[in-house]
Amino acid sequence: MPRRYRADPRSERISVEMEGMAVIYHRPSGITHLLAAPAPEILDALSDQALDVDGIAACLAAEFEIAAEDEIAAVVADRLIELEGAGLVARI
Amino acid sequence: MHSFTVRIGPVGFRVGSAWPRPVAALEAIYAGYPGPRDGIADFTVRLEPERPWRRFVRPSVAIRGDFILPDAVPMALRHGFLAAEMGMNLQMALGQRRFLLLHASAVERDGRVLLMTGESGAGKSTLAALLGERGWRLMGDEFALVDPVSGLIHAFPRAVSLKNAAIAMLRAEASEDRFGPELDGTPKGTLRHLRPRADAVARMDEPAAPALLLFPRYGHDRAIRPMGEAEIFVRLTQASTNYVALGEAGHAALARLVKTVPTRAIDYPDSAAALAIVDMLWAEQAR
Amino acid sequence: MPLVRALADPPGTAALDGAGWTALITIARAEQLLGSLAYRLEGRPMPGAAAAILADARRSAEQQQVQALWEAEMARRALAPLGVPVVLLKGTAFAAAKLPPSIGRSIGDLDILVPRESLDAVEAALIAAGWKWVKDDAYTLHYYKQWMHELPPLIHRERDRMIDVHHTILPLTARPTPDAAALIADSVALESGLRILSPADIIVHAAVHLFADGDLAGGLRNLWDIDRLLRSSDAHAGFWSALAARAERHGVTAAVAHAARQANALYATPIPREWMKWSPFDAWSRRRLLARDGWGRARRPVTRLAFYARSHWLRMPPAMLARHLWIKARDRRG
Amino acid sequence: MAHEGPMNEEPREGHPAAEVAPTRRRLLMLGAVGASAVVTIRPALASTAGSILNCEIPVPDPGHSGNWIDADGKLVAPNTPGAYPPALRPLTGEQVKSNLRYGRSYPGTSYDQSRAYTNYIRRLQQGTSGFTCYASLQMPRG
Repeated sequence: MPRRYRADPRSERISVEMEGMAVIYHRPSGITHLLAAPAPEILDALSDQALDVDGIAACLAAEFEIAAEDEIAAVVADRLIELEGAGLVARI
Repeated sequence: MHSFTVRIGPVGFRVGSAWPRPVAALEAIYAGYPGPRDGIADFTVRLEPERPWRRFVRPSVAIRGDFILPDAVPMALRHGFLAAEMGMNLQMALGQRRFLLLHASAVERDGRVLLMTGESGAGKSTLAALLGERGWRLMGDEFALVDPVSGLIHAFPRAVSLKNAAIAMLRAEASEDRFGPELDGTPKGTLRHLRPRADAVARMDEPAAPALLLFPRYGHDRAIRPMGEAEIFVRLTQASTNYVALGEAGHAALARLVKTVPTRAIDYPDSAAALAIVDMLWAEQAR
Repeated sequence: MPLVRALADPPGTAALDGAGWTALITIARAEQLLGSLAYRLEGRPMPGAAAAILADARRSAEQQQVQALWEAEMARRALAPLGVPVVLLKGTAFAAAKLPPSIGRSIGDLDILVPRESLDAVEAALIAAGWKWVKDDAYTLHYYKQWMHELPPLIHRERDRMIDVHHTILPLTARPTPDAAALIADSVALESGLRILSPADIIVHAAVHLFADGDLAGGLRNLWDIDRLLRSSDAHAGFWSALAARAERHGVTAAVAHAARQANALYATPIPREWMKWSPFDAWSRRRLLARDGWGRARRPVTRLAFYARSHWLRMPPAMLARHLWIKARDRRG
Repeated sequence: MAHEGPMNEEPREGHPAAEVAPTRRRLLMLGAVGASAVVTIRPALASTAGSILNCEIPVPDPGHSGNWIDADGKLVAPNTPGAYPPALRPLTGEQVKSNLRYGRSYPGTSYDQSRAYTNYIRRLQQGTSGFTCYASLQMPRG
């Protein structure tokens, strides 16, 4: 069973867009993060359901209208490490 | 304990001193200021001998109070007034929770506020003091207080701390009775404090909306640059001593400021050039 | 002392003038009790300036609790794979379980209790998750590992927050030796999976922390915790005898009894008649607890020094104390 | 510094040119493996006891990088007898604290030189580079 991740519900984040980035206030931590794509999209995907890396990649592929899911998965794995370190996503 | 109380904008202070001299200096420079609202000070500062016997023997002033830096160097008694000023700054930097506190100067005209922020030496304080003598209302040379609910800037018109060359510059503009004593050999060189004009003190309870934000830089050729929102946001979080402590309210207040207030970085070779740039940008944004 | 009076008797604050309020606020800040006081006085008639300051203090305490609970959650995530019980202590425990002392309470570092045998694994997991030693010199590390009831403090490199990892609640060198296994065995799980001590052990720990370990600096806050805990437990039948039994089991009967008496004396905490056996030490420690004037200054230097010396004496046998102070002094000289 | 992130790689013409070709632009951003996509805002002035490990204090501050530091921590002209040249790299809060508490010298400096640097730092004021780091050394009381 591949490792799955989960983010807090959208209502736990206040997001303001600046220069194409999301300035996010994360309510449970009281910490502000600046997120560049595709980190905000990953958070949104994980707010609805727990997903593994491939599941996230599939979500992003649909959203960004791009096909190469393998490449996306590599990027997603990278981003998940950062998001997990920031406490914005957690393993379940 | 010799005691002094004052209200500066929305903030009441109580300063206690083991010696009479710093209190006398505070009373002189803050002549005409009101006392704390309801007689209740938001913050307490204490000027004490570092050790009991140092009250008389080579007296040195330790800055204590509600919020302290435990290892700070005590100051010479002749700089006791400066110690009081630093103590009040420290309470604001470490303890202020009602307003988003920006390390910025603020001046107002026609009900709109010009904010200038930047590191020490950028000139924000001197420029604000000069503008304060030339038709603008000085709201503060050190801290700008952003109301998280209304987004308005509240005045915090402390005595302006003038350094070195800025002293002569302002002596040409303001009458001698508004100046404090000359303090030489301080960590920042020679200092003199200037009481803001009487109208700035009388109107200190009038907040106003921010209309222009500048990041000045002294000592470079004249230049005006736009800045991206994310960069402004991050730089302001670093210019604020309490952004994180205010939580969601701080985030909302800062995001609103960044989204609504036109912002420029400006470089200037001398204050005349800076004032010209301010005039130009102010006229532009007022259109 | 105005702070103790205001906490014990909120309506009495109606008599305060401006200077009285200023002194009360300064003392409460110095004792880290401004947030607690702010909630205690919430809704009472008071001057506008006082109301504004106390409203700030409530917001500030709320934000501190968000940060403290987040730190606990991050520790939980880091330690979850180990499958060991992680027991929250002190302020974070109160906040996580929404116990009465948490209302307005300031919270500093995160304190957790784990089984002694999993200490190495916990340390490794925290370091892997971004915590690092605050001080990493050999003597400090050795001293803590050998003698203390906790790991040397760790700090998270991104969030700048400290964690103290305990394996019992008193130094190993101290004379009483609480039953650490029982503390963990009887702890209570919260929804998150983190745990808190049993109701009696929470009070035992607070009392031990105040009278058997520390030098009573900041003791008014600890005593306020104890007051809030005792009041909320007082109604349960058999609570006092259970507390007495628990204190005896951990070998800290005197400290727990002293804490209850002192809470009664300062905050009018209801305690059973048979617990009111005053000792000469009570008056002396009360002097220490109340050593703060209206400017926020610590008073009574001799009493404070005596309690500082006592705290070291309680923690270490004399020869070891001498060695410890010697090494610290040598260190200081560089 | 906290904001060495993706924002520095973006062109800054006030508004991003995202409207032109959103998909292509986003695809490019998506492909940036290795570049950081999460930047966390740190407090300018930390409020907790241990908030000192990562912050740095330049000695002296960049506005006075030519000056030397005398034994009292005052800034003096270069080559002043008894004074020390600037620190080669900024000191960390942790090093400063360890010097303040235990007298431990800074890496590669003598005891007296370390003392001079610390005296400089103890004189820092609001608005000077490094002040907020130094201010973060404050301990909670009580």
